[in-house]
Amino acid sequence: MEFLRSIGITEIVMQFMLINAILGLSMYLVLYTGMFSLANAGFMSIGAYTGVILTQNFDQPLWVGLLGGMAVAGVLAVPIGLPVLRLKDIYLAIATIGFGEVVRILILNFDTLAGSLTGESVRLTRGALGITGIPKITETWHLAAFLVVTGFIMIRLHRSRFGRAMAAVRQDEPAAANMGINVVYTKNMVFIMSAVLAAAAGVLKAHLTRTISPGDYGFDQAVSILAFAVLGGTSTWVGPLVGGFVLTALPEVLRDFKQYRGIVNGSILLLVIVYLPGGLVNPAGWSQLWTRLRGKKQGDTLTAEVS
Amino acid sequence: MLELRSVSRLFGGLQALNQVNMLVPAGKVVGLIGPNGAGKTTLINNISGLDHPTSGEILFNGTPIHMRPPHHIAQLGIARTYQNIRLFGEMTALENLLISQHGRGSASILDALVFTPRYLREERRLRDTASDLLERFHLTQVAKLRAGNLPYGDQRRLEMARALGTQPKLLLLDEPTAGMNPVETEALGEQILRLVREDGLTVLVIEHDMSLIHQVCDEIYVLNFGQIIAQGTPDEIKRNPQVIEAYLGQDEE
Amino acid sequence: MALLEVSNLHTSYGAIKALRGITFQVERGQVVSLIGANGAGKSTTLNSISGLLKPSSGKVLFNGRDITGWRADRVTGLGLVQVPEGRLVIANMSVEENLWMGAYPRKDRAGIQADLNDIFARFPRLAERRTQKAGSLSGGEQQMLAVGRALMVQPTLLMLDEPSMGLAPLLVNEIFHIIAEIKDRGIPILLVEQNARKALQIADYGYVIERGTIAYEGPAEQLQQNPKIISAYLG
Amino acid sequence: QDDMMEQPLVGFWEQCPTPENLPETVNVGAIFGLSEAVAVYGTAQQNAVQLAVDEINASHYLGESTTLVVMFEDSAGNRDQAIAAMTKLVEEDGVVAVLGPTLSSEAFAADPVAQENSTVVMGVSNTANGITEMGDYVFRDSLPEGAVIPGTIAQAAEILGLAKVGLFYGNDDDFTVSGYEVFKAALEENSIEILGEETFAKGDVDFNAQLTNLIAAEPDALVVSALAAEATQIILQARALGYEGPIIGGNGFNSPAVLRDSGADSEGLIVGGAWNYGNPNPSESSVQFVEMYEAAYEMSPDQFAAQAYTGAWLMATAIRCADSTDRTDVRDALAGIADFDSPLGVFSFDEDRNPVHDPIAQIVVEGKFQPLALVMGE
Amino acid sequence: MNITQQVVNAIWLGGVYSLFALGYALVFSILGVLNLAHSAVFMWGAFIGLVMVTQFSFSVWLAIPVAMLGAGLIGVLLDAVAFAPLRRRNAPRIAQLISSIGAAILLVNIAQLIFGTQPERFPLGSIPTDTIEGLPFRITPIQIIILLVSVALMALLQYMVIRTRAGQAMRAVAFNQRVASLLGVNVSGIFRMTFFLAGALAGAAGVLYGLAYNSMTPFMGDQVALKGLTVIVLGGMGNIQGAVVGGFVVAALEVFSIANGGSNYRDAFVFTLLFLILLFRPQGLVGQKEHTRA
Ligand SMILES: Nc1ncnc2c1ncn2[C@@H]1O[C@H](COP(=O)(O)OP(=O)(O)OP(=O)(O)O)[C@@H](O)[C@H]1O
Ligand SMILES: Nc1ncnc2c1ncn2[C@@H]1O[C@H](COP(=O)(O)OP(=O)(O)OP(=O)(O)O)[C@@H](O)[C@H]1O
Ligand SMILES: [Mg+2]
Ligand SMILES: [Mg+2]
Repeated sequence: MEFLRSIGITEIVMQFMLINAILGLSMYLVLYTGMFSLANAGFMSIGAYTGVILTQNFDQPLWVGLLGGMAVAGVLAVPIGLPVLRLKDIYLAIATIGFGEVVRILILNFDTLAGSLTGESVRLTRGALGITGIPKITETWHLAAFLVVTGFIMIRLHRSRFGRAMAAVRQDEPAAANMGINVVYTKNMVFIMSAVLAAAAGVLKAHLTRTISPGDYGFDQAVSILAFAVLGGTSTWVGPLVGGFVLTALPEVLRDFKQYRGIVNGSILLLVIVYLPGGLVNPAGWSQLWTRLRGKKQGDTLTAEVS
Repeated sequence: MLELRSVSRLFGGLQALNQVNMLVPAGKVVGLIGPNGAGKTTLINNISGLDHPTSGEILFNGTPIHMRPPHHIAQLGIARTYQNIRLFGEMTALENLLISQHGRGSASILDALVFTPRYLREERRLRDTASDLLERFHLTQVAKLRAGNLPYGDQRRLEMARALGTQPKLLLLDEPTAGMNPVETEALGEQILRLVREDGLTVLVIEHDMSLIHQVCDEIYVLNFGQIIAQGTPDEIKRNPQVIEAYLGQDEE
Repeated sequence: MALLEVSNLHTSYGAIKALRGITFQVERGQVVSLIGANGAGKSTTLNSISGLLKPSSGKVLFNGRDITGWRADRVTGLGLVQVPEGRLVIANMSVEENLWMGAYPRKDRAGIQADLNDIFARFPRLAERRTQKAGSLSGGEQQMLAVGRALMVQPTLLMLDEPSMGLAPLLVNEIFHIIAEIKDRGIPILLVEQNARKALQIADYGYVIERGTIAYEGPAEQLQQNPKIISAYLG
Repeated sequence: QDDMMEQPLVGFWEQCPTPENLPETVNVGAIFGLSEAVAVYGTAQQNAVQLAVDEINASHYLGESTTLVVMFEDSAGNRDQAIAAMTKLVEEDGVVAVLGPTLSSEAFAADPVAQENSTVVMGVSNTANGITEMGDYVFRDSLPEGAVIPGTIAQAAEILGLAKVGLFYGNDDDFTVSGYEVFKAALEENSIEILGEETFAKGDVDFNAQLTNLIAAEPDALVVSALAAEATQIILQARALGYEGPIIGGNGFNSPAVLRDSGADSEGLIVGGAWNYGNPNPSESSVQFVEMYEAAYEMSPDQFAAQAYTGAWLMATAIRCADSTDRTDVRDALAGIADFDSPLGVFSFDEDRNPVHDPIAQIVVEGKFQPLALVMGE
Repeated sequence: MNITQQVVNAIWLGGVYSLFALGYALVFSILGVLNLAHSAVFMWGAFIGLVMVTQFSFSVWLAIPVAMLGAGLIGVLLDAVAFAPLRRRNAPRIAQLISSIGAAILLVNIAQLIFGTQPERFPLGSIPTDTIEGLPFRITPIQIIILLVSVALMALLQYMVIRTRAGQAMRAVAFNQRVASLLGVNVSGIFRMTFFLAGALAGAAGVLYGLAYNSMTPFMGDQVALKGLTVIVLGGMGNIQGAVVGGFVVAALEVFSIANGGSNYRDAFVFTLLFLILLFRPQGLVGQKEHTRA
């Protein structure tokens, strides 16, 4: 603990690390099923706003806010997922970014919009200013407990029929369908689970940072969540967890670099991904790196196979 | 068992299947041959639900299946292999076989979460079936290896085993011996015949290797430009001048 | 000196040793056939020569020149051309564009055009589909295109990896006709085939690969008579 | 050496004697956005604070042997980082007080950390409503838009006889939205008709479509709430579209860069702000600040710099008057500062720890800022 | 409402969007990877142009090719540092996306160290800014120049990719690097060339953009990154005409949603359209369906 604090990892940083680990896992679920969805930031904002409105405007306890945020995101994931998950790769990524942007703009204009519909002055999302003065009621143990439960679910998922179906869908959708797997159902279920996790992270985080505004959940946040998962590695669920930890801690640990912080941060990101393309948690990657470092030659493919 | 009634499939302007009528009786091996691009793979895609006919009907044991999604069709008991191997390459051979039994299971995520007896029983059953299949297809040695790294021959066998994992009644094989030498081809033929004899399967097989066709088929359909141009026993087909002209060519041997 | 001399070639995929000392040669004007079971290492051999894979040891001499470990495009530039296994035509280019692409190392437009017409004459099926995207061709049509494309280079040595795979009998015959014709033009061929009988019929010399090494070799007629080879590969 | 540096003009010499009980170094934190897009403001703030600190130390403002050290932390315009930086400064580094953070949205997240630790935090650029309501340790020296804009509008309405205007603002940024709300209220107050409202988004560079709409309604003036980067573009593009009337802007337009970059097109620009580089009759301390800033950084200071510079002096003064590094003593001393001579003018805190000083309303005439009141006389 | 002027606004804005999207689309089409550092190269192009004008007293018109060259070289460097090593290792494409983020962070922070954070501009008078007289709408010479340049660059690029040998090689590499190398294509060389071209396009876009809006900071790329992405998807990924069509469609939609009083929902309109287009025509407006078969 003492050591962690001395390198800049205070309790609040640790709390952010835990939250970003949850976000990393929400990304992991979709990536593991072969869906390059960047909707998580959008669902995070839906969760955050729902949760905060429940705790602030309706005086509910945090756990009600949490469940409420998760439920709303989960329900909204259905009409979004059904049309959008037919898309693949970059198309899916962009469509989901589009979803995030539309959510952002709707939250931004919610009060005006609701005001003009109801004819009364509405003050719920409070536009660009966002909601401030949210009490800080999320505690470290909430986050840790949530993460432990999530981790357990991940482990069980991988040993279940559904988890195997997820992997099959990632590798070959038509072949999976011919095995009797309902591809549409699998993808949408995972999308919902991912949305629910992202929303939970949103609620918990909102009650940590005391203020939320639509700008927090834009393109940058979506890309960061992706980076947690990919830098950590998506071959096991531990990767995104570690990725979330590392990418959150890094800028804080590097504070002493002052104006060179960004350069060091960028270089580290670049070096890690270039030398460990499979992410930080990927034994095969480390052993390859080790052989390379020892200068052992092997029958390397000269030109990559891309198909 | 399987009946196709004037099935047609149009790709833009291209008539890939044109009024195809076909009957695959239970317990038989039916062969489907024809020049490259005749529409054979398209036909199998339509039966297995990856693609849907523009018009016409496909009946399986009397039930129309041509508009059903592929996983329904799989659960009804139709399994297939692919012209280009499509294993789940990043998974082990064993996992491939576990997945193949997906439609046969019913345990939900919740069952898995709290280890219900149903989940435990089902997992045990899946694993037992998988090891049976591994044994039958001589894959026990490689059960724990990544499917994508297996030698080609093992992959072909694994794909067949995986198709059987869905516990089908009808098996569709798309060029199962592509890339095999004659000796390996004959062994595969034996295996197909065993499936029919011992497991009571019905098989529809696409092949270009006429020796296999002769070895296993009870009846053959010949497709050309999306149309059935001939139908009959292997010997009839071998002598059919239209088939020789369009497909077989003059045997030079 | 042989046109292609391969000596003691070793290649591995990570920990898997696919080639454990392959030695063989191709003489000018000859068709040499490599046969072997699935996974024996035939494709790996071709890929290690053409530069798609980097051998860990051994030597490849082409025309007396050491080309071991060269990049694939430089090897192709020497006229040592490989038609890869599988249907690797460029999906989003038309048939005609694929053929033009085959002539990439060449600069003589007129000559290219002439060869193009020649190939369309030989494969009327391709001519019919000259503007269709190659990706929507059937398997066999794609294989035809791949062979046609390789001919566009005017190769000094052609390496074919299972050119008859997935082709209808009529076309298998056609492919072997083409191979014979290419041979008649004096272009040597290194032929990898599962259709071992046909391959040995057309070849001058043959090698049998088993688990990454050469198990047998000899003039093609001789191999065709060898009872071991008959029972293992010819059926 | 006897001839110490010239005594700075900024300061509070009379009220508090030279402190005696301060340790050798007094640590103060500063959280500014020093990377990412917010760095445009944050680096100016850092420059200005450093300038003030150098002066403070050279003049032994905190006593012969006491050095003021400012620990700068980057928040990158990011809330999480602002919270982390505040926690580090307040809980780990044990600073006496904190300046910043740059953005109001960061302040809402990070200031409670200081409040909980009974540590003074002073915003030097936070203009949103409700900042100081977060607690009695939260101060700011930046005038909220509400203190600047109504005066500007009232004066402009009178001089120009405004009857109808077009309103243009960024709708996804707390600063520009606050400005918009205040503008709108002030316009209504002065019974000026709003012909049309248009919005843009952060990072937009092209405003032609919105401006075309607004100009088509033939307003007497364009009223714009934007940050500096957009402000310049809006001026240039409005002029290119043939609009020749006055443009009225808030704090965002109040920057030397806007005037420099829009050149002749800025003619007729009316700006309300807390401080202006081009102020034709500035206070002595303001002149000195500009001179020193230009000498040190080879560029002209803007309002962000002036407020940050003043903030550093205010903080030093509070420490000097408290003669203690006890955080509560410093808070009390800070709250007691009144009639402080600063580049912003004569400065006091009100009971809510908000700044009190005269805002400026100016108009660009012949490429120079002139007091609006002066032009009114003509 | 002034319709003529709004049409002119839309065309002009479309030119700007297309110009930025061209290089983006080019790299995507060859690499199949989003190069999120493209906007950083764009920013460097603008600053190189600026330095040429302010430090070396180049004329603006000479600064453009120099900036193209400089940004092109940065593109090549980017490939060498962030992309080539991953290609060699057969890394998943998503890893390349992340490495491009790392590269973007680096490029922006280095620029911040060198150029500072205050907005920079081309000196007054280095470009003609007066509106052209005698037209029923208002437009400046620089606007016309940018439009012409983007259309010309698009035509040139399109010609190159479809007609020239190098262009064919690029398409072959885009399809499958192994096959391309067997056809005699120097794959690494093609990648370098592609990155050079894309960089040069970004450089041209950067300078022209800098001239048009005359305000440059190390963060100017952020403003166009997401927009550029929208544009290339709308038009059709990895498709040169797509970038141009997409640019004009996005611009038109933006301008006309504003013209009709919807400036609050402008981006919502754009993204909703994007959404619908993706659902019904995933290949984009101009793109062709992938012809790969089961
Ligand atoms: N998705 C598609 N879009 C357009 N055309 C298609 C599509 N799928 C198949 N085709 C065309 O339909 C025809 C039949 O193709 P199919 O794959 O069924 O042939 P096949 O009989 O299996 O041939 P092979 O023996 O070579 O595998 C071909 O000409 C092919 O080009
Ligand atoms: N990319 C790869 N990664 C790992 N192992 C591989 C890879 N490619 C081939 N192998 C292994 O190397 C060995 C030789 O394979 P190769 O493809 O050369 O065989 P082949 O003789 O061409 O067989 P086929 O008739 O199936 O084409 C096989 O055991 C195969 O499993
Ligand atoms: Mg087929
Ligand atoms: Mg092979």
